[in-house]
Amino acid sequence: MGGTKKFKRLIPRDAAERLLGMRRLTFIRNAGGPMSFSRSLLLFLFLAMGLTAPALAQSDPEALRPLINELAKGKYDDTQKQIGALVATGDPAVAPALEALGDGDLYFRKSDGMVFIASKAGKGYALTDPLTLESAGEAGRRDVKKIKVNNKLRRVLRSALGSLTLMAPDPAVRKQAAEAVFKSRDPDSIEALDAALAAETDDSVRTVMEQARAAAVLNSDLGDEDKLAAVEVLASMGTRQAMSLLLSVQSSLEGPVRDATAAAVTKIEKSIAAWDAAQNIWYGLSLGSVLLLAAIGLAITFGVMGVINMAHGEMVMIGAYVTFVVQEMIRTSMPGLFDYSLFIALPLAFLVSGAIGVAIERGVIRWLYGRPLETLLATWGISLILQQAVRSLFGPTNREVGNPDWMSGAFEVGQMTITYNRMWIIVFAMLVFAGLMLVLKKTPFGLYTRAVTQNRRMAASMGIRTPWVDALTFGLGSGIAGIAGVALSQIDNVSPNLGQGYIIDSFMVVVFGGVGNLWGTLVGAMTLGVVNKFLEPYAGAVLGKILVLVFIILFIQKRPRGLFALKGRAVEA
Amino acid sequence: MMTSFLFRAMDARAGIFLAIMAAAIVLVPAGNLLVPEGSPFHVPTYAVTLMGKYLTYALLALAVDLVWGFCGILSLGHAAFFALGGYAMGMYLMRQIGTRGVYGDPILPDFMVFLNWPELPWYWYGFDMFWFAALMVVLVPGVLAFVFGWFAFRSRVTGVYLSIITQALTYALLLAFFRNDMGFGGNNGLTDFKDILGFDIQADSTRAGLFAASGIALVFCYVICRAVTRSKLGKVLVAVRDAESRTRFLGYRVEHYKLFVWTLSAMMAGVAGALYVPQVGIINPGEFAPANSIEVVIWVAVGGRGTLVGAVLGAVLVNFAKTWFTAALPDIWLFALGGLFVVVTLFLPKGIVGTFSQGWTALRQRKASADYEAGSDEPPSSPPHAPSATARDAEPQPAE
Amino acid sequence: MTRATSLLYLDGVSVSFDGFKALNELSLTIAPGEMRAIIGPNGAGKTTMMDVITGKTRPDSGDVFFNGAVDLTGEDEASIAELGIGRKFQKPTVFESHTVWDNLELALKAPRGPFATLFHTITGAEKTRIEDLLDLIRLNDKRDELAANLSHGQKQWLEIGMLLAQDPKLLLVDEPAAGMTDAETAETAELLKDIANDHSVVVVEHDMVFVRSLGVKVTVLHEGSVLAEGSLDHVSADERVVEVYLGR
Amino acid sequence: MKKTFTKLALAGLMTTTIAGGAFAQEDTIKVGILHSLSGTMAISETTLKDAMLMLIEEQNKKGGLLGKKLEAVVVDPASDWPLFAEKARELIEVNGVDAVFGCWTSVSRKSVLPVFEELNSLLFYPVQYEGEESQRNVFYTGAAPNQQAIPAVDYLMNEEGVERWVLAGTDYVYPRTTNKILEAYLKSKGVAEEDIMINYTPFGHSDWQTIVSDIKTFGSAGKKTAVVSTINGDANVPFYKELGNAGIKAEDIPVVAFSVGEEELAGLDTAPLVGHLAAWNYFQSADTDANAEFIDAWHAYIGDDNRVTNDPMEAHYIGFNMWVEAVEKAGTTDPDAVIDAIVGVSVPNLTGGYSAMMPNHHITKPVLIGEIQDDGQFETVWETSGLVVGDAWSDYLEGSMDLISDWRAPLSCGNFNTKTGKCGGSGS
Repeated sequence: MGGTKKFKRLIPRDAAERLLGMRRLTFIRNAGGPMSFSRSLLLFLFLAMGLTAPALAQSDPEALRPLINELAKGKYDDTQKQIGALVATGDPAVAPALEALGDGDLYFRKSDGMVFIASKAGKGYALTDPLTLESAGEAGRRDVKKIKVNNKLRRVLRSALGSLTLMAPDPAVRKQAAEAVFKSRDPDSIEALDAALAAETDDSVRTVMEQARAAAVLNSDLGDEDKLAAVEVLASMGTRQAMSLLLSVQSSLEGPVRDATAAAVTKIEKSIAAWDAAQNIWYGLSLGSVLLLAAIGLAITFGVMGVINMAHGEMVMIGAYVTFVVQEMIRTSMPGLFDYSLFIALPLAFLVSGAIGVAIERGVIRWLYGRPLETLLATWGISLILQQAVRSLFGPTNREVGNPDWMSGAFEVGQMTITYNRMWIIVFAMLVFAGLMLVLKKTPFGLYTRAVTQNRRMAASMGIRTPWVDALTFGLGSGIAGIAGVALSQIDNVSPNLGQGYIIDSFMVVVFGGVGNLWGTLVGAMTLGVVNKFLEPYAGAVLGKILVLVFIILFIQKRPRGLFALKGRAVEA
Repeated sequence: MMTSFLFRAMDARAGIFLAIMAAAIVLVPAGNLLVPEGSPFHVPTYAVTLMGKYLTYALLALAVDLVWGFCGILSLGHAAFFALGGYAMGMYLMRQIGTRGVYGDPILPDFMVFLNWPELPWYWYGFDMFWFAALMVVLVPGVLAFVFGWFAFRSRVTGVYLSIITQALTYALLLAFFRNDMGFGGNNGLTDFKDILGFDIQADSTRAGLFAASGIALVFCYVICRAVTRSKLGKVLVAVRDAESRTRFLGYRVEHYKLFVWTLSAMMAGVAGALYVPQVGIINPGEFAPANSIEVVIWVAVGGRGTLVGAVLGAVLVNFAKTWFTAALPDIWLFALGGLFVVVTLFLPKGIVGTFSQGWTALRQRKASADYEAGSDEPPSSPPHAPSATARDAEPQPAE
Repeated sequence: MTRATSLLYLDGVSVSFDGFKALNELSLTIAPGEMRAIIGPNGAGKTTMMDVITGKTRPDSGDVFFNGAVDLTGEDEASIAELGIGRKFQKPTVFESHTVWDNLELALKAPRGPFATLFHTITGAEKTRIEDLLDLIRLNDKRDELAANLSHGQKQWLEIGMLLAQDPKLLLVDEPAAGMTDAETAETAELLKDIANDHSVVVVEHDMVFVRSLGVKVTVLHEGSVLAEGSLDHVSADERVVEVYLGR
Repeated sequence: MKKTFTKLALAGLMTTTIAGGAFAQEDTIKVGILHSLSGTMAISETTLKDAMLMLIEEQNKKGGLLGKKLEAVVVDPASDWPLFAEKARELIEVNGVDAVFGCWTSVSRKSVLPVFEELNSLLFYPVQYEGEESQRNVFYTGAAPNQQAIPAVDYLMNEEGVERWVLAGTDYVYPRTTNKILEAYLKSKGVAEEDIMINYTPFGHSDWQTIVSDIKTFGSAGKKTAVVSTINGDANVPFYKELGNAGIKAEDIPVVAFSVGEEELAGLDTAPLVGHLAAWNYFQSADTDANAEFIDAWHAYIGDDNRVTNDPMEAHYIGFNMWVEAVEKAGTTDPDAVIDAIVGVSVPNLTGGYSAMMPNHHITKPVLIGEIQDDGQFETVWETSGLVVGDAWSDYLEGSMDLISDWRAPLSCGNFNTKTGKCGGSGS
């Protein structure tokens, strides 16, 4: 419910209720449930308007009905006028209908043109009267038709809300309102902003309001003096948004204001350029951590065990599908857990991929030790089988894996935008790496693994069950790949081809870093990520990637055993 | 000198192979062109083209077997040389279209016309002449292989490191050829060919001719490979495969040997690609896909590494299985193909030819040792370490 | 002895791997026609020294000259081998999937270029030479056997045979007696002495009995440099040597 | 030995299939389905295979065609372009099919073209494509650029007031051509060079951080900016995920896509994407009886009520019905007769109108612009008032503006040059 979400963020429930506490209106009580909050919001909107409106008409539902039913007619331009007419009545009773319109829940009945709020019920819709909010029976899927909204109408609603919530008690709401005004740059809201600024106590909100005011001033026909001050405010903002605004008004300005604008733009451009480099490093680290996640399981199965594991990508894919299954179950049975879905998926993905890894090792790979090239052949076959199995089981199309709320959205650091999912993936990659190092260096299992891979015969004669260590090590590598799949499902397709996209990059990373060295994998992944991201703006995505590959080829000439190679006699023993 | 050089190539196995090939080269086109349709001996054009394609794959597999089976260089990038040869031929075929393209431009290929290329890029010059294109078919892959090999072998990049940078090579070329700015038709590649050397490319006789040409090329390259591998140079290659530094300490410049066989192999792959393109009617960057190169290695492994005939057999069998499965079991054929690879590795580790000839030798030796008195402790089997010795080269070092 | 008259001349050679000094200012001189035994505990730098001489490892500092004039530090393995330095590894390394005959044929002194070998046809003289070598290393009846099927001692001999086939001026022999029976060890010692008649030989060995049976000058290596030099009796009287060998 | 074995096996395989075909031909009409069921394109094409099987099944329920049952022959060209040509040949020569429905990518179509020409069979191609082609044996039931791209740009210009354009695409021929056409079109509408940014990415590109941030930067120049996306299939999911997370809202910088349909959105949480646009000739949300029936039948056939329908499926629906009608009209499945009969055939489409096969082997279609909804569907926000005729040769490209295509006698030419009055392109 995109629309609802957007409105929800603007004003939290308690604030609205506090505001509305004094006036108890019937429709709010009737509405009840989760919807009531956005209704209250709209009510607030109309109350605010009521302060200036000549009269707040008392609602007579039937008097409004013709206006509401008008919405069923005409095109978007007509709808816009009809909304204007409804707002002009100043009657809070139209709020639910408008809100439903924004959410795309407003329908009209084809037989008589009556407008209803509709929600899906079975094969048809449950209808609600938009004015009385009483149930109005049901309708078949074909009996009603949706009243459409488009981007333009959504914009109209957004900016209207912006200038009207500037006096809300919650500072966060006021801030968002000011940001909305900044985007709409509506000169008519200067007055409201001045009033709000006079009453404002929170400094951070005040700053935003001043910026919003500056934006509105530049768009108005106020004098040069006001505009010069506005340019200054925007220049000190230093953001891309400010620059965008300045550029857009530049052509309509004259004289000293125009010069000041130009100077401000240059200044902002400079500060942005510096931030761009930081942003590139961030992108590089983020790409690097994706590469690291994809490659780290391979660093074990291939790097440590020497199995040329072409089925590695499929382990990643299986992890992603585990996430899908977990989310699907959560969606159907306990939607409240959705935000925790990834935490539930992580151990499961590890177990499922790990178990498949152990099965592959026991069933196939253990017969092939000492013949690494034949593991290439067999695991290639296995990867074909796994791909097709997933295709047969889940279908060939993409499956939806959603981002939990804490993985969605972005925040700003200076002029850098940092998206939450990328940030968590970097953190996660580091945790996985640290965890793996810990397991290999500090646990008995890790000790056994190192012992077996270094000298199998000696380890066996010391009583280590080498077959089990092999199986578990392979399982560990596969399980880690599964965990990576959970993370990658957040940024990429979940389809049977998921693994194919990462397998080559993974091998490049492991080999570039130096086979058998986990630190090499870490440094390799990060280096390739950053190099790629620095090349991309100049060379373009395609050429950038080619250059990275050429770089790897040349680098291997210089260091034939990767970045972190062992030196000395042991290497060629 | 040359005769003795070629004469060395012959033995019973080679004889059988050459006889079969000769029969195929004569009978298949004859069955297609001379035997009337409807007769049980008629070979449909579809089958001729299909088998022609298999033969080019077989030639590619042969090239891979030469470097991998005999010199221990596991190339996961041979499809790149194949595709380059294919592109060289494709460029010739494009130039032959002339005014018959949809825009009727006498010089520019169609894709250049609608992407507004003002004129033919310089690297397309000369490809209107067959001899030039034919030269490029071997020269371009050859030079690329030479340069790549010269750096890689001199720096002593070996084992998986070499394999992975060959993947990087083909992957980089894949991305490069996908770029429309390169002037090779981007993703669509080169297609809609009309004729080759003046013959209509769709005519049955041309197809039969291309089949025969593929067969002859395969025979020719097979004989070269035999001659090379059975010469002293071939012995040095195997020595390099089994104990590279020993060979070096004997005074052989290993990198020169590798470079020689690597370049030769790349040129053969180029020829294979050039014969492939007119038969399938298209060349596009998909041929550079890293997975393709891996598949070629699998053909060789299935047929039997280091046996030459095995590479040919593996390529034909796997591709035949693919053709069959994709039609007979379209929804689940990957299970069948994947299963085949797993089963072959587990139960026929030396590939089909390797296993058979091993069985044959073992049988003969058992008979022989029964004739003598059983005195030796060692069973007369073939060396247990021979394959693993080479595999060891590719084995990565364990963690510190 | 000066550099000019030496066959092999090492002066101040140092090699380190990741901070570990494998060779530390090592100086050593071998005269033409000399046979020298080199002993030393594990990690003394014996194999690294061989690696430096044969071009496998580049020294961090120091000079290595062959025949008094040829700077070996600038050459690679193949050209050093062509100069006339042959090397036998610690672990017998022969071409396992070749026959004994082919192993020797490959080692035989002949043009080493790819095109030379491509068109090479074996000559009568070469055949005779291989026959002789087969007799020398007592593998005549195994000539068509794959090298992989030889016993450990036979592989050691085959490798020595391959060394001789190269017709080198200097042979570097790394632990030739390792893993041999007593009888084989004695035979090997005889073989080496024969060889020393017309080649210079450097033998690295652990087995004191074997070294004693060679009866030549001994150099003791320790921690990458020369600890003592002289006859076996002389060095085994040296206290430091005793400490190095027994003290740990 | 091995060679003979192969030959025997091959011959065996072929004789059985040929014999089988010949035998079966007595009472069935065979229809080939040439869609990738494995490899990278399986993600899109498998659905089309299922849709075709459903259409054939339904036709058989109605009594088949010319009194015979239809029989589907499915093969898997495995996203391997040369294999498409081989499989097409196999379908026609070995299985003896009378028409083939298939291909998705342009390169697969280009690969099979010569085969259909040589063996004189029929191909129905259901996907929107770059145009610049008209072949006697091929029927293009997807959109040509003038049936998708240009109306979409018009919409953005007129309704959203867009002045600055990002043309982002995957680097292959469809985006290249479409962007070329759009660039020419935009310039003809007075858009300045510096207000157009063109960006290409490789197939399956998954790291969109830089490009999304470039779009943001480009969009902050003070003019209303929109993105025209010809990003291909798989790469869209990470692109939209990045877009959603970076907070690029449709109200600020709308993205209009030509390759994103219901099927692609099925892999996404669309809540952050509400309002971004797509241009197609069909949306599942189309409110007509025919569409409701089609969706119900599809759900019943596939056994999953959550499966979506999309534009290429409708194209197959139209193409298949056209073929059926043309065969009935001609009274035979003979390709020449069908090619003659099919031009002018008009069948209902799923958006409430009729689509007709034009002489250039393209069809008439309505153009719909839809906004993404939070349930993964599109809502039509604009549509052409009438039907748009697919134009094989773009009017905005230099080489092709003089070309027309008309496969009816007496012209019978796919690239007739109106200036020179000759068939065979613009050259001499």
